[in-house]
This record gives sequence, C-alpha cells and structure tokens, in this order.
Amino acid sequence: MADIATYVLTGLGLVFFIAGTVGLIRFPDQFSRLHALTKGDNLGLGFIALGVAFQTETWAQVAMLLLIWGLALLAAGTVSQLVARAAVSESQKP
Amino acid sequence: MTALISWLVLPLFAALAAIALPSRARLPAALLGVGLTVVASIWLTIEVWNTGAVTVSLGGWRPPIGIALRADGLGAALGVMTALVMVAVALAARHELAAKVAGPRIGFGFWPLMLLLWAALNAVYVARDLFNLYVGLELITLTAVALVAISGKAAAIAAALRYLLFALAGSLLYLAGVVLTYAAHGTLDISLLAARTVAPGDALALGLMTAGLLVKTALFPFHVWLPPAHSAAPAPASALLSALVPKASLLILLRIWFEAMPELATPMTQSALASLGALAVIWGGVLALLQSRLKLIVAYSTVAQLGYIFLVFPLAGGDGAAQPWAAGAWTGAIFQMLAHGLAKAAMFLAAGIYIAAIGSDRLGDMRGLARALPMTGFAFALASITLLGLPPSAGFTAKYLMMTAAFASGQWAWALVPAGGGLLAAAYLYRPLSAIFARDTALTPRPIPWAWQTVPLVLAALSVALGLLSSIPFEFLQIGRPEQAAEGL
Amino acid sequence: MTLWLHTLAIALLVSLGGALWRVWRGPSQADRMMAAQLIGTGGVAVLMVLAALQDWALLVVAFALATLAALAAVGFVKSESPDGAGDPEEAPPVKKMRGTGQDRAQNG
Amino acid sequence: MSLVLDMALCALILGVGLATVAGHGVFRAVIFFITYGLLLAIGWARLGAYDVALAEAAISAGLTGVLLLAAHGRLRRLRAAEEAPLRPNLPAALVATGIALALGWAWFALPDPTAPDLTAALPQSGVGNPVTAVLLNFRAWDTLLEAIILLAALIGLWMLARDRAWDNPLGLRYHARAGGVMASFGRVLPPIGLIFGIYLVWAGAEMTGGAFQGGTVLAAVCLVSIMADVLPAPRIAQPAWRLALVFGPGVFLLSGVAGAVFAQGFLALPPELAKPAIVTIEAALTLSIAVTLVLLVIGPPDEGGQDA
Amino acid sequence: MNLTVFALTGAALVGLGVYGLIARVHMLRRIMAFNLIGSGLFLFFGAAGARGVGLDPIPQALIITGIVVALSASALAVGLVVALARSSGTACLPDEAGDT
Repeated sequence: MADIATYVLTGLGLVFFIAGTVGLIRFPDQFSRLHALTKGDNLGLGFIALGVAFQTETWAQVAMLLLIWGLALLAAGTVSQLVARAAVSESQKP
Repeated sequence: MTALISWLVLPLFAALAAIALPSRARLPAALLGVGLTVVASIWLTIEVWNTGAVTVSLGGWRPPIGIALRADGLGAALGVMTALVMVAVALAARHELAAKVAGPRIGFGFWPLMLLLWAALNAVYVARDLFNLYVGLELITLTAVALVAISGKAAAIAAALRYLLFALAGSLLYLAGVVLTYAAHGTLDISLLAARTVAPGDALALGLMTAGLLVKTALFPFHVWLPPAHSAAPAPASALLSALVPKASLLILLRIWFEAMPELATPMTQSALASLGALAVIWGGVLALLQSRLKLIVAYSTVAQLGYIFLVFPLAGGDGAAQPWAAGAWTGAIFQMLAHGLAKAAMFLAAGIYIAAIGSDRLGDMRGLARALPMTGFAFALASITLLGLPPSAGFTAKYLMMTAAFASGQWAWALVPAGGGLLAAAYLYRPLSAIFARDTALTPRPIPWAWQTVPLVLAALSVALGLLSSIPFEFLQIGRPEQAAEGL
Repeated sequence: MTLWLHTLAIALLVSLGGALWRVWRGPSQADRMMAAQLIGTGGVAVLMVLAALQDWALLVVAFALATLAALAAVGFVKSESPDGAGDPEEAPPVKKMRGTGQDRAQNG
Repeated sequence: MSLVLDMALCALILGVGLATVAGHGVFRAVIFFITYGLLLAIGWARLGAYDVALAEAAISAGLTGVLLLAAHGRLRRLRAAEEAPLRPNLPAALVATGIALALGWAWFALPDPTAPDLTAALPQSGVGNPVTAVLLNFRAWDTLLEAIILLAALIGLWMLARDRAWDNPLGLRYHARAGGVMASFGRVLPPIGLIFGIYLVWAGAEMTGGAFQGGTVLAAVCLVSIMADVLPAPRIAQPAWRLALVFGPGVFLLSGVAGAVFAQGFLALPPELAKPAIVTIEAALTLSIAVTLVLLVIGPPDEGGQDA
Repeated sequence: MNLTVFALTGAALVGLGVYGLIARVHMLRRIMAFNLIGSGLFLFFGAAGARGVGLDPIPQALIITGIVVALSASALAVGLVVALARSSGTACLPDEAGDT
C-alpha cells in the first residue's frame, strides 16, 4: 500500500519536474519560462517529498521532508519573484 | 616536549591576541609573542642538543591514526634561524610599518600575518605527516600572499595574484601526490612511508609532489613569480618572504627525497634536479645583473642562491647516501639555507632603511649612502660576503662542504656551480655596493634611528659568525639525520 | 522499490540535464540563474530519493542544499542590481547617474 | 541499475565541468560552477561520504558560488567582467590530457586498499561519527590549522582595502525595500538556519554534521540577512566581531594546551571527557567559522559606491 | 566498478581544471579551474577511500579540510582579482591581458 503511494506520488513529481524542464527549454520568452519553472519545481518537489515520506522509518524523517519542501517553497517563491524583477530591469536596460 | 609545543602555540596565541586586542595593546602583545617564541625556540634547540630529536604524537594518537611531530637538528636549526629573522623583522617593522607611519590598515594586519606565518613555518619544520605539511604550506601561502599585497599598490596586487596562482598550482600538484600516496599505502607519516612496500604509483606521486614543491620553491624555470612578489612587498615583509618562505617547501622536498622515499631516487632524477639548480644559479645571477633597483637585485639573487641547495640531491641522495661525503654535502646544503636566510633578511632590511631614507631603491639614487648610513652599508657588505661565499662566512662553509663532496664523489662537474655562481654573485653585488660606497652622493637621506640601523647589521654579522663557529652547528645538524645518510659518518 | 527509486533518480538527473541546456543557452542572465535554481530544487529531490534508497542521513544534506541554493539566488539578485547591493523591488533605484555601472555584461 | 545512476551522475558532473572551462562568458561559467558543486554533493552522497556531501553542498555550491557571483558583479561595474574570445590552446590540452591519463593509470595501479585500523581507537575518541573523531581528535592539529587558515585568509582579504576606507563598514552597503520580499526572506530564514546549524554541530558528534558544515549554514543565513539589510554590516574596529573571530581557534588552542598540562599531551582528550570537550570546541569553532565565512564573503571595507 | 567511474571522473576533472588554468586568462575563471582540480582530486581520493571494507573516515576528514582550505584560498584570490580590477581595470594578469 505504502509502496503504491510512493510509486504514484513520486511518479507525479517526476512528471512535474520533466514538465518544468520542457517548459524551460521550449517556451519562447523568459517570463513564461519563469512561470513554467516555478510551477514545475515546487509541485514536483512536493510530490516527491510526499512519495518518499511513505518509505520513512520515523516521523522525524517525515517532518524533515516536509520542512525541506517548505524551505524550498519559501526560497523558490522569494527567489523567483526577485529574479523576475531583476529580469525586468535587465531587459529594460538600454 | 613542552619546548616543542610552546614553540608551536606561542606565535598562534600571539596572532590571535594581535587580532582581538584594541590597537594600543596590539604592538606590545605582538612583541611579547615574538620574545616568548624566541625563548621557546632556544629552549627547543637546547633540548634537541641534549637529548636528541624530540618526537611527539599529537593527542596521544600514534601514526597512522594520528599526526606525529619530530624536531630534529635540521628542523630546530631552521627554527632558530627563523626566530632570529623574525626578531629582526619585528624590530624593523616597529619603525617601518607602525600604524602612525604606514597607516592603520598595515598597522593592524602586519603583526597577525607575521605571527601566523611564523606559526606555520614552525609547524612545517617539525611535521611528519604529508597532509599536515600541506595544511601548513597553505597557511604559509596565504599569509605570504597577503604580505606581498599589503602595500596596496597596483604592482603589488598583480604580483600577489601571480604568486597566488603559482603557489596554488604548486599546492595542488603536491596534494595530488599526497592523495596517491595515501590511496596506495594508507598512511601519510614520513617514517611509516619509509618502511612501506613500494607501489607502482609511487614514482608518479613523488614526481607530482616534487613538481609542486619546485613551483613553491621558485626553482628555475618556475621562478617568474618570485622577483616581482618579493620586491613589491614592504622591506620587512620581503625579508620574511625571501629568507624564510621558500625554505619551507625546500625542507619538505628534502624530507620526501631523503626520508620518506629515498629508494625512488635515481641518478637521472637527482642530476635533473641539480641541473635545474645550476640553471637557477646562472639565470638568477644574470637577471640580477640586469636590474637597476636594489630590491629586484636582491630578489633575483634569491632565485640564484636557492639553486645551490639542489646540488644536495646528487651529492647526498640515493646510492650516494651511504658514502662518507654525503654528510658533508647534506650539511653544506642546510648551511646554505641558514646562511642565505640570515644574509637575505639583512639585505632586505637594509634596503628598507634606504627606502625610508631616500624614498627610492634605484641604484642611481643610492650613490654615496654609506657616508650618511655607514652601519647599513656595512651590513649590506657583510651580507654580500655570505652570499658570495667568501671565508669566513657561513656561505663559504656551505660551498666548501658541497665542493668537497663533489670532488670526493667524483662528480666534480657540480663543483663548478658554486664556483661560477660565486663569480656571478660578485658581479651582481658589485653594482649596489659600488653605488652605496660611492664617493659622490645623489640624494640627502632622512635620519634613521640608530636602533633600526643596527638590526640588519646584527643579522649580517650572524651570517658571517655562523661560518666562524661552524663546528657546533655542524654537529647539531647531524641530530636525527635520516639513517641512510647518517651511516656515512 | 529499489529499482523504481534508481530509475526515478536517473530520470530526475536527465531532467536536470535539460535545465543545464538552458544555463548554456541563456540568453539572459536571469534565464541562467532560474535554470540553476531549478537544478538546485532538482538536486534536493534527487537527494530525497537517495535518502530513501541509501540512508536517511542524506535529508540533512538536502536541507543544507535548499538553504544554500537560496543564498546563491539572493547573491545573484544583489550582484545584478546597479550598485551590487540593491533590491529589484525598490522604487527605481536612486539614479546617481555616475554614467557607469549600467552596462550589461556579455550574453554570449 | 546503480551503475547506470552513477554513470549518469558522473556524465552530468563532467559535462558541467567541461562547460565551466570551455564556454565563453564569465557569468555563464560562474553559474555552471554553482551547479557543479551541487552535482558533486550528490556524487559524495552516492559514495556514502555524507559529511563530505554536506560540506560540498554548503561550501562549494553555496558560499563559493556567492563569492564568485558577488565578484562578477563588482568586476562588471569595473568593466572587467568581459573576456576576450577564447582560443583553443593545444599545449595546455596536451598537459591536461597527460595529467588526467596519469591519474587514471594510477587508479588501476593502486595496490589493495590498506586503511589504518580505527576499531580500537574509535571508542576512545568520545564521538560516534568517525569523521568527527578524525577531525576533532585523531587529527585535531590539522583542523586547528585549518581554522587558522580561514582566519589568515580574512586578514589577508582585509589588507586589500583602501586605506581611506579602513574604518568603513565591511562590504557593500546593502539595501532592500523595507517590508519587501527580500527583507522578509532575510527575517524568516535566519531562525530556521540557526536551528539547523546548531543541530548540525550537535548531531555531528554522532551522525552527519560538524562544525564546518554547521558554521557554513549559519554563515549562509547571516549573509542573507545582511544582504537583505536586516542585519548591519560589521566594522573591523568593533571589538566584539574580532573577538568572535578568534574565539573558536582560541578555545581549541587552550583545550590543546590543557591536554598538555592535565592529560597525556598537547591536544589529548581523556576518553571520559572527550565528548563534552569535543562538543565545546565544536560550538566555539562553529561561531568563529560562521563569522569568518560571513566576513570573507562580504569582503573588505568598501568605499561605498566609489569603485566604479 | 562504481568506484572506478567516480575515480576516472575525478581524473578527468583534474584534466579539465588544468586546461582551464593554463588556457584561460580571466582570473575568475582560473579560480574556478583551481576548484575543479581540487574537487577532482578529492573525488579520486574519496573513491580510493571507499575501496576497502567499510568507508575509511580519514580521507573524508582530509577532504573536508581540503574543501575549507580551497574556500579560504578562493576568497583571498577573489579579493585580489577585484583589487586588481580596481587598480588596473582588468581581471587578467598584466602580461596576459593583451594576448587574447
């Protein structure tokens, strides 16, 4: 049962990662690339963390997984906003 | 053992104090540290003299688990030479690099850097572990590069960066050899390595370590970084860089070739090293001849003077190690290290006095300075006697021992190197000496405190006196000599 | 399960390879940094998978990687601003009009 | 399957290494270098060297990356970040290939592995993590000198300041929009990082972690706070900062001397006291390492916008 | 076999770093090349230390020390490069700036 949850959730996570990467490669302009990417990696990491959580041995490990995901979410949110702004000012430079 | 440990930790404590204490307490703390470390180094020397080499397993863990230190005659002798140079540099820097003269930045930074360099040199002199030696070398490199850059001038920054580039390349080559050695033998202790079963990769490891150390020692053709770096630093820093820093990598080279892996030495490799040394003597001498600034002449002369030491490889290494002349060649090479250290420090400190007096070290500007600053002129002349290898200086003893070994071993061609090098040195030192002692004067010097002027004089006098008293140091240097070489006695 | 986790890690690595292409291609510096950010997150994901595969101690490494990746990105944003110390969210940076510092670095 | 995984990982590492060296453009190389450190950390994880993976992730991918990014920013403002078109260099390629082949040959020529037998020594070391036992007990002298090296690099870095800037705060004058995303990030991250860093030091005695890794994490969150203008940049003249720099090495040295006075020798730790002693030394070292790393990254006192 | 993959990767990284060190003149790129050489050596070392029964902790400790030393050297080098650019307007060494 736990194994099936892991297969499904990590598989989903992988799909999001691949989608994010494909978006990063394929989208023509920088801002849609940014958008694709933040979706892809946040959700992808979340599903993988959840999927891996079904294999853990202690609750502390589950907490750690969620903590890492939370930290990554926070960092990615902050960073993508700042980098997007930086990109705007970069593209506005003469 | 107490002496050895105090000698290692006192400069570290003093450096930490110099960083943490407020500016008015910095100089007293640094000078106190210098004084105490000198006492410790004399204490260590007496202990080695009385009881033989001092060995310590740090933390009580014997190799291959832990790190061993061993103060033999060679390490302790270099330690004393270093202590003498450090005292002299500290006394000169008190005048030249004081915060009110050189600004708060240099006034802050010079002391901890000098003390950390000292601690690192001491650590290298006694380390028996190849990786610990790497860490010590890196500490030396970083402090030395900072000392090159400390003046803040554009040329100094560029010289420091070039120095760092070469030094790090050397470190990585050395590290590659260390990695291969541990991977093959599971230990890095020099004594344990001496007893190892030779592995096929050992020659590669030895080659990599040697190449790295040659870059750090500035042996021809890896010398290009040295003259700009040593001449760009303030004189007290140059004295440290030229007199002491190359000796550390040279010492490791001796330890590896004579103690850790002596059986890998072949006549070919030994001759190759000595040939590079001979080329360094010639090339350094010729370039010194072409310079018009005193500090550059002195810096190129370091390239030449370090070259002599490499004659030790064919004269005392490999199969020759068991021969009667090996002891003489070995001692001669170490004498050269000691004599060059004292004399070179004296020369740079003298150059510092000239720069403080007239604001320039161009030979043309220095004409007739001996009249106003006779003690400094005399110091420079005495130091020149040592570099030329004239009797009764220690430089003479060194060259005499090496030439005797060359004749005794039938490798008389190597005897040409000290002889020819002496002539070249006479040529390149004649120019600054004739300028300093010229009858006419170019510039009127500012007055220099008497106490400052005596500093290089004492160092230069010591470099000559070492030759007069050479029988005591000769015996001292045999303490703890690698067994293979000691058999020859 | 071991087989799946291996496959998963390999697939994630391949996906990171795709992001590396974007780092190579650019064209803007922000593109490169965002791709590096994706690689950072992907690296955290790989470490999570390896933690399940080998040893849960690796979660500590994943955590460190997540923290430090954030630092690198903040460092990038700072170094991108005109004076090297700013914040893109600030109202148009106080233009000191020194005439320098506004030039774009190469985008090759 | 595990071989495929390792080969894929190594292929990525090599590709990124190649891109760092071969691609034109300094900025691109810096970004590749950051991802390189990250992939290498995964490589260490695969090799089972978790403490090294932690150090690599924190130091190579994180701190060195920020250091290079900040330097690139400064060079760009000094118009020195561009590089001339790259040309292939055949002699360099020959030397490089020769060295790589020699190392590759050396791998296959290695004799059977011999490692020192630590089974008797480890229970005496006071800690359960063998890497910590080596770093803080068996080879403590290396570690002490390593902490000193960090300090020496910082003093050297400070010597690159201009004399007229000596009394200024260290590094650039960071500013951020009050209440903005960056400023809030600079407030939220430090508590998390603080707890995590302390955990790493505490756990390092028995599990993955250690003073250098913990200190690096602490340094990273402090740097984010300083860059977000939440924490002020220190000045060299402030004694508390200089004290923090020497505190760790000082405690380490003193405990080493105490070993010489009260125990079997310099840096000796009696087995029954080893654990508390190591944790104390590590705690002190962590503080100093964190402060030193922060100051190493933000750089010498700056003249405040005059460097362009 | 897995260890061989890592060791050979390490050897190749050393080669790449050596090439970068000699062929590149921008000093930031040389600093990166240094770090490539160092980490390549460490990877080789780590693989060698993993050959026996169980993991030898000594190489790991030495590698951690080496990583910190490399960071210290890189920090000083980066500071020197910025100082060089400030005083001479270029991030290449004087006699090499013109030859590219």
